[in-house]
Formats: sequence, structure tokens, C-alpha cells
Amino acid sequence: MIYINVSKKLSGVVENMELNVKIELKKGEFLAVTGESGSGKTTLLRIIAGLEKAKGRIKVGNEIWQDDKKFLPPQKREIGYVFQDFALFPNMNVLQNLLYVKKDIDFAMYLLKLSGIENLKDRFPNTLSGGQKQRVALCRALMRKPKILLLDEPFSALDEKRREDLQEKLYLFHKKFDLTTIMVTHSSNEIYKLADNMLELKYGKQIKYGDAKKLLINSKTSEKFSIKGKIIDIIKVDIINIAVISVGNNIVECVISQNEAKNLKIGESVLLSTKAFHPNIKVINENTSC
Amino acid sequence: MIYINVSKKLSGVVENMELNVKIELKKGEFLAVTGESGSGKTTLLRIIAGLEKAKGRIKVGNEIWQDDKKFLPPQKREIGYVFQDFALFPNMNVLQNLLYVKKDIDFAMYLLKLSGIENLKDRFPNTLSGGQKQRVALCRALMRKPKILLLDEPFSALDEKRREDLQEKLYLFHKKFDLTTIMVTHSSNEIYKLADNMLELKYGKQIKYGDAKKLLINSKTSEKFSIKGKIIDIIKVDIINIAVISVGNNIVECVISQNEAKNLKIGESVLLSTKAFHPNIKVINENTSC
Amino acid sequence: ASANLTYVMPEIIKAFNEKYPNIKVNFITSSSGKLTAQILREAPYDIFLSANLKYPEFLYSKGIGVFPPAIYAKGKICLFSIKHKNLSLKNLKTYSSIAISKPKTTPYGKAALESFKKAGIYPQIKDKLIYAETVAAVLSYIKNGADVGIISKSLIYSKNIKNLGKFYYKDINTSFYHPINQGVLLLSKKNEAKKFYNFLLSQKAKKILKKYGYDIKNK
Amino acid sequence: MIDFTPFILSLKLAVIVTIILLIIGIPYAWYLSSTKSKIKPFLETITALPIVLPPSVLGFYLLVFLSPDSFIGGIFYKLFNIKLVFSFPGLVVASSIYSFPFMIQPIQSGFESLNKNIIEASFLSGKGKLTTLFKVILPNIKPALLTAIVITFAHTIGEFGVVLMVGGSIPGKTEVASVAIYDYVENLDYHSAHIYSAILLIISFLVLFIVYFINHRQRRKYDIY
Amino acid sequence: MIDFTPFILSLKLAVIVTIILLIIGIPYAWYLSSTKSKIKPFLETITALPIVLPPSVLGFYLLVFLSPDSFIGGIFYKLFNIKLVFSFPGLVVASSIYSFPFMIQPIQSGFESLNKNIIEASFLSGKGKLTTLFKVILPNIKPALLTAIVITFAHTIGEFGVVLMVGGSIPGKTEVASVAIYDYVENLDYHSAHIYSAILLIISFLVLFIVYFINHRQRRKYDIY
Ligand SMILES: Nc1ncnc2c1ncn2[C@@H]1O[C@H](COP(=O)(O)OP(=O)(O)OP(=O)(O)O)[C@@H](O)[C@H]1O
Ligand SMILES: Nc1ncnc2c1ncn2[C@@H]1O[C@H](COP(=O)(O)OP(=O)(O)OP(=O)(O)O)[C@@H](O)[C@H]1O
Ligand SMILES: [Mg+2]
Ligand SMILES: [Mg+2]
Repeated sequence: MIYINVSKKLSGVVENMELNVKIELKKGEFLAVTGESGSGKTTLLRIIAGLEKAKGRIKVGNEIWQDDKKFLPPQKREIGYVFQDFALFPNMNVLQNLLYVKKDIDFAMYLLKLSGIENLKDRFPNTLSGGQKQRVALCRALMRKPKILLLDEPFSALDEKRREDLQEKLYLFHKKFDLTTIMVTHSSNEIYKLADNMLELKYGKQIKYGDAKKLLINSKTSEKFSIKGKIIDIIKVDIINIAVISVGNNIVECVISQNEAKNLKIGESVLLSTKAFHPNIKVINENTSC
Repeated sequence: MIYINVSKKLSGVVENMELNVKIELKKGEFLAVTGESGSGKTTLLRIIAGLEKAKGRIKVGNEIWQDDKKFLPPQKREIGYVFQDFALFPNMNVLQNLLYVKKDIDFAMYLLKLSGIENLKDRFPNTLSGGQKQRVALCRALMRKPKILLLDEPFSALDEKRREDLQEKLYLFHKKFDLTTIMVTHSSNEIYKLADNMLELKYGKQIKYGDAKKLLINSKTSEKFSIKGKIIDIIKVDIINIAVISVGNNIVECVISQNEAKNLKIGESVLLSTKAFHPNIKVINENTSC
Repeated sequence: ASANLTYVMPEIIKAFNEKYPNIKVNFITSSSGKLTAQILREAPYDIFLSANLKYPEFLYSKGIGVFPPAIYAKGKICLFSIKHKNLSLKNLKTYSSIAISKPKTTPYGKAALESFKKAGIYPQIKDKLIYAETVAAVLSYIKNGADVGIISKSLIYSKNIKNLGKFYYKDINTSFYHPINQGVLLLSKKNEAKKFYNFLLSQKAKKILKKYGYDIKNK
Repeated sequence: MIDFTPFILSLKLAVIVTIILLIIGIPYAWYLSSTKSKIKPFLETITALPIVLPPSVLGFYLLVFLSPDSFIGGIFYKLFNIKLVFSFPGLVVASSIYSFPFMIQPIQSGFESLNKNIIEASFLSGKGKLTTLFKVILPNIKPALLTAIVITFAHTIGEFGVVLMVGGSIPGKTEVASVAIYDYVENLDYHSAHIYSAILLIISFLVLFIVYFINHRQRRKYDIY
Repeated sequence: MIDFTPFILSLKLAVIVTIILLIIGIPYAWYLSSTKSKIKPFLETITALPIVLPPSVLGFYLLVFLSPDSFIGGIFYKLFNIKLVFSFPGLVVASSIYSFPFMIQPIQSGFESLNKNIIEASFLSGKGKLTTLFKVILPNIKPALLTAIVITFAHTIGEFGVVLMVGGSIPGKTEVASVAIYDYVENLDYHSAHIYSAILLIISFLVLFIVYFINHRQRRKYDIY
């Protein structure tokens, strides 16, 4: 069990903001942290890692990492950390960055391969693209098979395909090595797929905390199939009106009535649902899709 | 009109990668550039900005920015640029970062307000969170009302709400000042909402180029309502089977038959559609939704 | 002027000014080698007083100077210590460190070395020698660790030597070393310079020089 | 009575030399830091060499090269009617040559560790090279710049081998404080030497302390710690 | 015949002083760069002060403080039976004191412009302070480190005021090359002075060139340009 109960004054967008977090993680748990920009997510991770001092207590298993008297330095906390800005060592090439953490070349190569960057192993960080750096940072954090893995938006610079791919691999990794993982992310999709619990911060306060799936699923029991979307366009083709609705990364066209066309406005959030009891589900081939 | 026809050798994940781009933009056009990590998106923007040399020609209006003989330095190209890693001036506070570009304090405050960071105006970049830095970088790029606006994943570090908000504001800005905008993004949602045209790169080659909406809409005419999603879970509740499907940032629960439950696998991409001719569209109140 | 003259010069200038109140004399000390190099590049000096004849002669051989170098005094050397009383050349071998100024570049050091050789003690004390940049530095050495040293006699008369506290000294017989001829070279044809030059070679100046421990016999 | 002329001369010399070297040093260090040319290590070595020679020896050679009979000194003499030996301008030239590496090297190392993308950001803000230099580059290599200025300044104050040789310690013209103190020590006038040293140290202490103190406050403001 | 002993002594002195100052300088510069304490500007100023005094005068004071009768010199003499004046160890101590600021200041400025998050990343890789220092911090402030080493090295080779005063230029023991060359100039033996200067310059050139050349190649490798 990991107990975290910390508070720290922040200078935020509002006056006198204070970060106040009290959470408990089971060993092997996957916690997602979300919340708007500047709400204190990175600061929370840094406090857990021991990079920033804060009031309060952190206890991991039977070991106290910090309380009034004690403060375990970062290098003594068995943590893997992916920084929001990567923080790769500029003087080492990609492979050396990984080996610095642990001299296990097979495992390093395995991780690089997993992330699709094994060809970059001899390159120095300055020559990598944003997404490539981010993947190196992720691999480096995994090298230790750390007790606690802290990830600060680890996929933000990646394209969707690579992101989904790495999400899955991260999940398997998390399971296989029984890690306790805390990940900052802005994507509820990611949270649902990966997290057991989620924590949402706002101005440093925890406004939601609990089972990720329960907090996320916003379907109503009466409607078996209902999705939140946003109208991004209303097009008139001949005599029919088509609403173009964005649902996540999908763009859906939907025929609507003249009346509806009048009432609906571009930019409005809408709930898409269907009266049919049984939506079709059809497996698609990745390659044919856009 | 802006003609860009450039090529440059890159050291990528594959051997001897070469960036080859030939595009044409109309004044006021919004072009989205997408493609997997390391495919050359940032490099393309840097070439257009004059930060990197490349073979080929760039012509903006009647002015040649670069060809065999000429090379206009970056400071002479009227460009606004949001760097993937922000590149804020550490020695200036937020407001000074903006005023450095142009001494127009009203406009600077207007932009900061628009981005929700007017309270941070006196802070120095080192004290900002990732998303806050990104917003400052965006504001700074807009200060000049540049001829060409180059955005390298300008919203990647932002939460969804803020992101949608800024997407809209960027769009209005783009229209109002008749900017020509090139934006790198990984979100097709963003592309649909903002872009006129899109360009997809793969290993430096342009594999898709054309009207954004046409390239994106993947609905078939026969099915008025069909969405691509991914099965992230299959749950048994009592005797019914529920497939949990992620569609963008939506998590949808869908009752499926025993048979379907057997054939569908977690992780599979699926196409959700309905036999009903008329899906319901209901306006939702932002505040009540998750 | 060469450094060893620092103490006597003010008095000579004072006496000179009694006679010629309107001529202001600026006097600059530095090592003879430096001054020689500078005078070669037309340094704005009028008179060059050196601790030996070598430097003025070198300059004169390069065509600098109004008259051939003249000897205005001869320097003397003495043993000096603040720790040990019974100073003599013979006793030197019983001390562990002996400071002298550099034989290569300073006439007093050269004379010191000559007297060691003449006294036949050089082999025994060779490894105990510490070389100072100037005679003034010899005093610093003696103050900070060296047992004994050899300095110019004129230093004993300088008012600043009292800063060292109690000290002992013993002349070295002038027969032990070649005379240390102090040469002067008139550099400019200015009238004032000539007057000072003549004054320096006058009896009055010699009296003062003698008071400061210089040997002024047989010009 | 304490004669303050040597101190004023020293300060004047140090300030002028520091300013001249800043003006020459910044573009030169920039060139060194940004060139990929093969001759770079060669230039770097040449730049460091003046320090290797003992100051008086360097002073000797400078005396030879700057005297009106010589090529360089001759040019100055004929064109501007400036004698570069035994004069204050000569001290400035000689000190500048000797202190050159102390200014170049820290600035160059500052440039080399500067994050290049803020320079690009400045260009893209439509600013030319000069604005970028003064508003973006220099403020962001402040620690290095400070080191360069302090070392050059302090070193010029303290140097006397070169100065003595080329300048000839003419009171009121080339007799700087370091030379004056040296003379007192040579004359066994330890009392005056102590006083002059103390004054020199106090003045230098004040100058440097003010510089460091302002820097300290600014760094706090930027929250660079 | 050319006597190479002074050159060997000079090189030995410069190498030893550089190493000692590296060892002392790195932790001290680190402290200075990371402290937020109010006394920081005070310490920085004190650090720079030794350069302000003319070398011979500093040498004079050092002679006073290091002599066996004095407090510090006495401690060394009694505890280790080392005489700090007129001996090679004395030269080392004196040169180290004089060259101290040349080592500290560039390193400190390097530390100050280092991106702190790679240090954090190293700690989070489970590495202690020492490993972090040698594998992450120092390699990433290489330009500054190089500046510090080169300036200290070159300056120790060229310095002779302090060395002469404290060492007493005993041939084979404390007569370093700079002193030897100085003597030739003093003695009007310009021919020998030229030869010795040339040798000193050539040796120094080679040492520095090798250092810069290796650095140049490495920077190319990391693609830091
Ligand atoms: N300085 C450099 N030296 C050598 N190769 C480089 C350099 N910068 C980028 N590259 C390589 O060029 C390719 C294209 O890089 P670029 O930054 O344009 O990618 P990108 O499309 O922006 O990727 P991402 O989405 O990850 O930011 C990458 O494979 C990268 O490794
Ligand atoms: N060094 C600092 N000094 C002062 N305030 C800081 C510092 N670092 C962060 N802050 C402030 O603390 C608040 C929380 O920052 P934090 O980096 O934890 O946000 P975040 O939730 O990670 O945001 P983002 O999603 O934008 O990365 C922000 O308002 C930020 O401005
Ligand atoms: Mg953050
Ligand atoms: Mg990129």
C-alpha cells in the first residue's frame, strides 16, 4: 500500500492556490491523474518523486518516504519517471541513456524495439524528433522496473497509432512487472483503457477520485448506445441536411431533419443515441481505415 | 499563393530518409500536417521558417524566400512560430515575452486573456507548467499577426476543455486576420475542425494531400451513422455481455450477444453502426456531463 | 634608477632641490634589465642609474646616451640576519638557508657568489642558496624563513629597514668580490637633466652616498 | 598622505580594457562557438597562449612590437599620432592583449551551452542579430558574461608585469596601483604597501560585490535557482 | 645547451595545481551555484579578490603567511614537516591560491547555466551524487570545465610573480620556466629568452591544441553544434 497525503502552496492562475492531495494506492494499481493545465499534476508527481518538498506524509509499504522528520532523497526512492520535457542526458546516445540506469543491454534493446526506435540507438538526443525523445524517456524510466512508475503525459507528442500501440505495451509492462503506476494524462480514453483509479485535480484540489471506469462511463441505463459529440458543421446537400459531428477522433455525418437543422448550432455539444436496441459492431481492418 | 517545393535528407528511423514536400497554399488557407513521429513534420516547418536549409524553392506571393541563389533569413520572413518545445525567453516574464515581438500591450493582454493566463503575466517561464508555457508560446507567435503562422503541436500539453476552447479561438483569429496557417497535429478531430487542407507525411514522403474533410470523413453512404472505435473491455453482467468501446474520448457500453462476445477480442478496432435510420441528437448541458 | 637606490635617492633629490628649487625630479625604480629594454624603445627617461656598468654600457654601445657611462659610486655587500648574531662567511655552512639576489641579473648577487667562491665555501653552501628577485626580496626572505642573506650595504641605512625589527649585519671584505660599479648614463640633452647628472657626480652627492653605505673612493 | 592617482588610473585602465574586450570579445567568441571549421581548435589555442608567457616577458615582446619603430606601433604612430609605449593608450593596448583570453573563454563557453532555440525564436519574432544579441543571447549567458567581466576586470587591476614593461610607471600617466604597491614592497615600505593593498582590495571588493549582489537579486527574480 | 628542467617543473606545477583546483573547485563552485544564501555574493567577491593584487605583492603576503613562523605555515611544518616556502610544495600552495578564481568562476557559471532537470533525471535513475556529478553534470558543462582547466593551466605556467616570491627560484626545485625566461630578459640575453619563450609556447601550444582538438571532435560527435 502507498499512502500519499501532501500539501504545498503553489503560485497558480488563481491567488494562493494550494495543492492538497490525499490518496492511497494498492500495489500494482494504475492511477491516472488528470485536470486542467496548471492544476498541479506535475507538481504532485515531483513531490512523490522527492524532487520537491511538501508538507505531509508519503509511505510506501512499510517504508516512510517522507514525514515531518524524514525526507528520503529521490535517488533512494525506487522510481521511474518520465518528465514532461523528457530530460534526456545530452551527452549520451539513446542506448547509453538507457544503460545509465541499468547495465542490461538486452533489456534496453528490447524496450527500444517495443517503442519502434531500435534504429535510433546510437543517436544523440539533440538529433531526435519530439516523439522520438518522448519514447526514449519512456524506455529510460522503464529500465529500472521501478516500484513506482510516474509518467507525466508520456504520449502527448505521439501520433495516434503509435500512442495506442504504446498504451497497450505500457499496460502489459505494468501488469507483467507488477508496477504501481501513476500517469498524468489529458485523455479519458487513455484513462479508461489503462487506469484502475483516477484522480482529477482542479486548482490543486482533488475534485474527483475513485474507480476510473465508474467515473468515466457516462451512458445512461435507458440508452444502451449514447455518445457525447460536438457539432462541427451542418451541411445542406440537395434537400437533406447533414450534421457533421466529431466524436473523439471520428468525424460522423448524420442526416437530420429540417427542424433539427434549424435548432442545432455549430459548436454545440450533443448526445448521440439510437432507438435501436442493437447497434452493429463490425471488426475493421486497420489498413483500410483512414 | 505560397509555393513550397523542398527536399532534404533526414536521418530517420529508416536508412536514407528524405523529406520531399511539394505543396501550394492559398492566402488564408489553413493546412494541417500530420504523420507519425519522426516523419519530418517539424523539419518541414523549420525549413519554411528558414531555420534549416534545404534544397528547393519557397515562394510567398511574389517574393522568393528561397531558391538556388537566394535564402531569406528567418527574421525577414514574416512568420509566427510555436515551437514544439516552446522556446520561451527565460530572461523575460510572460508579458515581456509577448512585448518583445511587438510593443502592443493591449493586444498582448488580449491574447493572454483569451488563453486564460492573464494572471501569469508577471511570471517567468521557469515557473510555469507545461500547458501554461505552451499557451504563452502560442500568444507570442500571434503577437505579430504574421503572414504565415506555423504551429508545431500547439495544443499537445493542454487538457481537452482548454484545447477545444483554444482551437476555436485560433480559428477565429486565423479568419479575422486572414492568416495562412500551417499546423502540425496528431488529432484528426482538430484537423477536421480547423483545416482546409491536410498533408500526411510518412518517412518524409507526402502520402496524403488534399481537402481535409474529404480525406477524413470515413462514413459510408449506406450507413448514415457509423463510427470507428476500439473494444477496450468485454464485461459479463449477470447473463448479458457488455462490450466497452472507446470512441475518441467517449467510453460507450454496448450490449452484445453471447456469440459476439466470443468473437470479439479486446483491442480490436470495430465499426459501430446502427440499423436505425435516425439516431437521436440531443443537446447536452456542458456542466452535467462528465 | 635601479632598485637599490630607492633609499638614497630621496635625500639626493632633496639636496639637489636646495640648489635648483625649480627642477622637479621624478624618480622611477625598476630592475635594470627592464629599464634597459624600455630605454632601448625610447622610454621618456632622462637619466639612467644602474646598479652596475653592464646595462649602461650595453645601451651606450647601442648609441644611446650623451656621455659614456660614468661611475658615481660603488656598492658594498654585507651579511644580514634577524636570527643569528655571529655572522661570518665561514659560519654560513651552519645555516640551512641563505638568501641572495640572483647572480645572473643583479650585481649584488653576483658579488655574493664571488665572495662565496673566494672564501672557498661555495661547494658546501651551494644547495642552501635561495635566489631572490631583488635585494629587497632578500629581506623578505630573511624575514620569512631564510636564516641569513646577503644584501647591499645601502639597505641597512634605509629608514624602512626598521620595519624588520632587530637585526644583525656584518660587512664582507671588499677584497672578496669585484667592485660593484654603479653606472650612470645621461640619456637626454635637456639642461635640467645635465644639471642633475653633474650634481650626482659632485662631492655633495658623494657625501650622501657615503652616508648610505656606498663606497665612493677612487672615482 | 595617500595619493589616489594610481587607483584612479587602475580603475580607468580596468574599465576601459574590460569594455574594449567586451566589444571585441563577444563577436569573436560567437564566431568560435558557432564555427564548425577545422581551424577552430587552432584559433582556440592561439587565443589562450598570451597567458602562458610570464607577464614581464610578454610585456617585453609587446614593448618590441608596439614601439614606434616597429610595424604595428609605427602604424599607430603615423596614422593616429599615438605612441603605444610609455603612455596610457599603450597600457590599454597591452592589457587588452594580455587579458584577451580571460574575456573570450568564459563568453565562448557561455555561448556553447546556450539553448539555440531561443535564438531561433528571436529571429522568428522578426528581430535582427543585434537585438537578438542584446535582448536574448547576452541576458541568457549572464553567469558566463559575469565571469568574463569579473576575471578580466580583476586581472587588469592586478596585472603589473606587462603594464610596468610597456608603461614604465610614470606617475600620473602609467603608474597604476599595482605598480605603486609593488614599489612599496620593493622599498621595504611595508606600511604603505599594506595601506595601498588594503585600499585596492576594498575598492575592488566594493566593485565586485555590487556586481555580484545585483546579479544575485536578479537571479532570484527570474527564479533561475 | 638548453636546460629542460624549468619546463618540466613548470608542467609539473601546472598539472598538479590544475588537478588540486579541480578537486577543490568543483564542490566549491557547486555550492556557490546552488546556494540561495545571502552570503553568496560575499563569497563570490572574496573568491575573485586574489587576482586583484599584483602577483609579486600577493606573493609577498603569501610568503608571510606560509613561512614556518606563521600560523598556517607553522601547522604544515609541524604536522607534515613540509616547509611551504622555498620549496616545490610551497609553489603548489601559492599557485593554487592565486589561480583559485580562474578555476572557480568558469565552473560556477557552467553549473549555473546547466539544465537542472537532467540532474533530477539522474537521481531518479537511482544514481547518487557522485555518479551524477561524473557522468551527467561534468560532461554537460564541458565547455565551462574546459575553459576553467585551460585558463588555470595556462595561467599557472605563465605566472611568475607569486612563484618567484614564494619559491626563491632554486634551480631544479622551484625555478620554473617563466622565471628562467624572465631572468634571460633581465640579463639582456634576448637570444636565450627567445629560445625559451619559443619552447614554452610550443609546449603549451601542443598541450592546449590537443585538449581543444579532442573537444572539437567530441562536440561534433554529440552533434551539439
Ligand atoms: N538535428 C538532427 N540531426 C539528425 N537528424 C535529425 C535531426 N533532427 C531531426 N532529425 C531526424 O529527422 C527526422 C524527422 O524529424 P522531425 O523532428 O521533423 O520529426 P516530426 O515529424 O516532427 O516528429 P515528431 O512528431 O516526433 O515531433 C527524425 O527521424 C529525426 O530523428
Ligand atoms: N517553479 C515554480 N514556481 C512557482 N510556481 C510554479 C512553479 N512550477 C509550477 N508552478 C505553478 O504551479 C501550478 C501547478 O503547476 P504544475 O506544473 O503542477 O501544473 P500541471 O497540472 O502539471 O499543468 P500542465 O498540464 O500544464 O503541465 C501552476 O499554476 C504553475 O504556474
Ligand atoms: Mg505538467
Ligand atoms: Mg516534431
